[in-house]
Amino acid sequence: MENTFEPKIVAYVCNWCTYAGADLTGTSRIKYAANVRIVRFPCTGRIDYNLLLKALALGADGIIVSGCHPNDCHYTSGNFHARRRWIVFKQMMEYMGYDMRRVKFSWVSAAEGAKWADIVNTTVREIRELGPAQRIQNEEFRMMNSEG
Amino acid sequence: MKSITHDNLLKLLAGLADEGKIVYAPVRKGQKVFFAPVQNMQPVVFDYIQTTESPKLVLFPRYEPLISFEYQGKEVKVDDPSAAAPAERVLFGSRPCDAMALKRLAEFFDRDIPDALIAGRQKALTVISMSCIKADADCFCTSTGSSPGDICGSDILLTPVENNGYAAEILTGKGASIADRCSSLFSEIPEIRKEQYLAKVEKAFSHEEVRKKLSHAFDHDIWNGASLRCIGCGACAFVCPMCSCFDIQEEGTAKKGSRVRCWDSCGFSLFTLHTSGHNPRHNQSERWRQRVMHKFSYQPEAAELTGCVGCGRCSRACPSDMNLKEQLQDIAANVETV
Amino acid sequence: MQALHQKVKELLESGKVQVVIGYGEGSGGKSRPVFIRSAADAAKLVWDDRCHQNLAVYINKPEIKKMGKAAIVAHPAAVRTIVQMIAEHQLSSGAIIVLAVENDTLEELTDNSSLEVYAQSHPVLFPPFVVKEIEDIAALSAAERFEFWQNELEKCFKCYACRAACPLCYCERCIVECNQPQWVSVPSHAQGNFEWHMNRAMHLAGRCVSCGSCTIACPAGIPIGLLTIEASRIARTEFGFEPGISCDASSAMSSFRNEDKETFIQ
Amino acid sequence: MPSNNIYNPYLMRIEKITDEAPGVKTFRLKFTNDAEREQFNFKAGQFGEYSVFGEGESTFCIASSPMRKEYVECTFRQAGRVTSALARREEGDVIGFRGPYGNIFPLEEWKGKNLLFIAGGIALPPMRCVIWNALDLRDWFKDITVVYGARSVADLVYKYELDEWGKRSDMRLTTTVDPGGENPQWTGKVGFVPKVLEELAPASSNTIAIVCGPPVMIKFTFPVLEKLGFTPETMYTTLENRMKCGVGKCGRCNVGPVYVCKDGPVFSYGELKKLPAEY
Amino acid sequence: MYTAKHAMLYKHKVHDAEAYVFYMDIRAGGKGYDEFVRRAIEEDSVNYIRGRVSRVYERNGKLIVHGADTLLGAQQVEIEADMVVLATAGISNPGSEELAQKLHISYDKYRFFSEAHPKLRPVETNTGGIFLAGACQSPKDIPDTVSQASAAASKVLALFSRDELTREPVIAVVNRTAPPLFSTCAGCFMCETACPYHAIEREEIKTRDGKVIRSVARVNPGLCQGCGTCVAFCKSKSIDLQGYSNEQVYAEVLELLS
Repeated sequence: MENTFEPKIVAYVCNWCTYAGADLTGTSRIKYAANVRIVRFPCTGRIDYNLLLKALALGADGIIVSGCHPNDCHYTSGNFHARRRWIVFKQMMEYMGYDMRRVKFSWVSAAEGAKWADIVNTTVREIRELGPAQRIQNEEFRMMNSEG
Repeated sequence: MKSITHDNLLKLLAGLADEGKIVYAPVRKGQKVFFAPVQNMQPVVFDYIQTTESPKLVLFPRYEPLISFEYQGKEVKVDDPSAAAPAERVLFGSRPCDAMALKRLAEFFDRDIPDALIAGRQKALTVISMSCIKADADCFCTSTGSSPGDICGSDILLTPVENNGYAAEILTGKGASIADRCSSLFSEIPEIRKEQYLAKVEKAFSHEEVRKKLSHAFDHDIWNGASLRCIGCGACAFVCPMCSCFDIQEEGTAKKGSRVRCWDSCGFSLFTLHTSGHNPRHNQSERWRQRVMHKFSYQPEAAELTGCVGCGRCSRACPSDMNLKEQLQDIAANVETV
Repeated sequence: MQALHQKVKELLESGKVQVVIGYGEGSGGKSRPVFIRSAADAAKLVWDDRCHQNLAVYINKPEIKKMGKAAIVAHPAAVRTIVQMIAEHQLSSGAIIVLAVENDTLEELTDNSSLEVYAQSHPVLFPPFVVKEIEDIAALSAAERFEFWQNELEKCFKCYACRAACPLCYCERCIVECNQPQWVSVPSHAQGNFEWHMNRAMHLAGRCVSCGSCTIACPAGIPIGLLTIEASRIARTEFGFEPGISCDASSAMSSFRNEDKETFIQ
Repeated sequence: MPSNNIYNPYLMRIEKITDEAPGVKTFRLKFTNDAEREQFNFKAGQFGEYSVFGEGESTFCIASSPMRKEYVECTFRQAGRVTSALARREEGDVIGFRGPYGNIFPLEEWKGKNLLFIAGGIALPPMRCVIWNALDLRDWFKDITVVYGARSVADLVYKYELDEWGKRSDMRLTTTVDPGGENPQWTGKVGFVPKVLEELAPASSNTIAIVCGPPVMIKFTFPVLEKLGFTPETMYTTLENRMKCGVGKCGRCNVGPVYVCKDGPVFSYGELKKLPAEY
Repeated sequence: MYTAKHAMLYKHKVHDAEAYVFYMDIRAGGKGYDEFVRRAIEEDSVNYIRGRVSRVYERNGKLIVHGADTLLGAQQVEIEADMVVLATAGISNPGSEELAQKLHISYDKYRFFSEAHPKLRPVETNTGGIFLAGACQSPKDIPDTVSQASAAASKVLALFSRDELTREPVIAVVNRTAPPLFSTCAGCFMCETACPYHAIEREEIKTRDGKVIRSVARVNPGLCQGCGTCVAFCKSKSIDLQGYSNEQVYAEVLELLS
């Protein structure tokens, strides 16, 4: 059967590395899946884990979070702080049973246009296989309000 | 007088669920007992003194949409959920105090400007209560106008008697319609004195007396002492069958969503905070006083509606052992009568 | 207990403190927090295995601060909490006299270094059932864990007793009260509850001293303490960070090491 | 309401937006449904719940006169989530409105008396409704005096109406700004409202004083009025407690036995004195 | 370069001595530098041998340097030397890492301090108000050091010559709310340690009579570079980044997914 599921993927990227890298992907005419909606931040350090939660709640099937390689941060250490946050966030989400294959973290520098395309394409392919996200369905809430 | 055996009671409930009614019954979740909709009666429990969460959620759910909306260009389309007829619900296993609380809660929402959502649910609700044969130290229903076998608010009141059976009092038309439809499950027994089976709950104070004393106790020292250990969580209000404070919030995306009513508590510091930064009830002692005064003085003064039925849930739920019964006894004993 | 009464009597009589935050006899065989203000009431204090609540939650309560200098009866977890509060600038050093109690021992701790020494030498031990719960959850598959937490959190009606009972949840305006934007959905539905508990865990990562007060406080009986315990476990294993043993301001989440593990990052 | 669901708002179209002062706007709202407009009635002192769908509801009084039935006006200062969202609306947008709620200024009872209005800052809007109402029923009353103060000249709201009121011969208007808030063109007084009031010393006999303003202004104004001979029963104010439902259910505005939204917001000083000071 | 200088000085002092320099590449970039090396070779007869040294050992009180001359077809060379000087690379000061962390400036993997931009901002660091000059940034000779120092000094003077500082508008701000709270900041100062630029300061909120009510964070707008790490870190959401505010970013996500 043909797989017609087109996942909605949100990418939270930093301005200096990955956003520039994604730009390079375009100027290098490398094609990649059109499922990604990019949100630009000054730095990965700015990316609040709540934005990841909200994106999942609002219907994203996958998330890519990407920034500068360690030591390359435009702001010295924003990505190191971000990395700590991701480590805890990822493991906490897994502890609560969430399928973290849907959330990709990566370092893509301004020179890695091809890597960006690759990450997007792999993510889209993997999430297409996983199918739509297991949303924490309020309808499934089997108590009082399940009746609507 | 009618009676029903345990097995037949389960059959009765299962039958109601099969009819398409939503049957709420006490079920165990972890260590605690909650009311939840049940399809089959297997998980229903009977050996509890009081459920953790009160059955107020059948009238006044934890959250419910008040309206839903969708932007269509510059226009907005609003849908009113009260237009749909509420589902028929049966509440089983509420205690007499709970049944009274539901009745008072419905009255509260109905006064002055009636709340159609709550009234609609009240109309479609049948309450099958269970008298208390056990009570604990936190129970004080007899001090607030209820009692372990009180009939107020119930459509059918069951009292456990010998031989795994229940004496059934059919109290209202709604109760009678169920009893009539399932008459084969009931049997006739001679009148019994149900008091002999009921738990004994000593009267701890008189709510009339407390009400009188509270009317001039606003500035009394008693509030400062008692509220010191209150940490300002909302546990008491959220388990209370009569606490009716709520918040209105928006849910959804930028284009479509709903306006939702959710439970709230007067014990939260931000409950009364003005945008200007002014907070009429700035300290926890003021908020604790508000909770007690509201239930035992303000509401009785304004609407002859005592805001407490003595179920004792708040005392059981409180993480820092604020004991409402003790506080009221304290008021009855230590606040001077003018 | 006698030593505790004696100590408290001394402290109040000498005027060194004006109030002692401790445990007293509560209703129905429970213990409850009490605030002893006169030496004559010192005997009202109790200390036994019913005394679980983390009393550090009262230290900064305005009504209690107004009473003057305080001493506090603290079990090992509460001592750690106090150390962590000092590290997070919620308490200045020497502002409170800590009466550290464990089993039959009583120590008076007044300065940062003695608090640190005590905290480091008195680990917080989980009761066996908590250890078992932790192990049980670890043994579950991802899907089972999802089911487990969905079932548990469905009981949550967002009374925020967990927040109120936690001495390290001291923000005057919690993230749930922030509505521009509304980070945490207010209704207590699955999404709202998930967001709230996730936020609580993330906020306490590397800060939770595992006192268990939140679990005790939860009226719905959700083992919510497991979430913050897990968050702190992650901080411990990943960053080697143990909260509540150093009064110096540093935290697992606001610091970093170059060699933090990043195997999951592409 | 459009249905018997008390939380279901009327849909109102923003017909006109007026910038009053920094962060302060006035909306003129029109019912999108003619039948609803026909049957809509309110009285001076009442308020409504104005809502931006997706952002929430906010409480302000109805600032227009009940005698002008074709529209409803409200004035608000941008402060929280809802007022910020309202401020972003444009003319032609649709917002929600629930109301009218609350009690009223007893204008009928005040027939034949002098009226003294004292307002501070953003508290003129609740007063504007009753001032216009009184001016529309001008022959009911004797002297009408308005004392209005704001922090600075820029913060005065309804500037165009203040001019109009100042020119009218059948009322007396005194405007004042706090010291330091004046500008070279300012012709009004300089000083805090209670002090200006003391200087004006309006006669208290057969006069009703209606005070509206920030809590601190009210706190200092009532004693001045008492000194001038006003009795608690002749002094009125409107309370502005935090509200959500507007219909006496949600519990926020509960002060003693009253719900400000349902039993208020208009209270005489005499009534207020009987309530616990939790407003 | 410095090897040429050492060899030349040596030849000037000890006229009849021989100086050998084993090299692979001569790095003598800069005005007159190549001429300087040529002078050492040609005028002062320093023997430059292109090739690596394979062995140094002692024999009869002399140091025998065994190497190859790759320009002569990898011919084996053996030199009896009285002294062998190892011309090592310039490395950073051992304390530079600690200093950089203290100053919250970035540094490279060799612990040399990084400039904000190699071409456009060569003497500035990413941290406002901290400038670089000399070998802390990379090994440097005197003219480069002097010119960089002059540049740094003029940057500082340019900074001081203005009454007001011009900044990018993207900076973090700690909220201020109505009294009695004044700010929702809880004063945990975790942002202080997280900030790469030391831009978080403590501000005491005082009553009119000078009593401190509470201590809250404040962002120094002159130092903040707008990375937003503090924003994501703040538990009570009391800091926001102008231009990338919580509300703006959330609205963006909301719009993307609705």
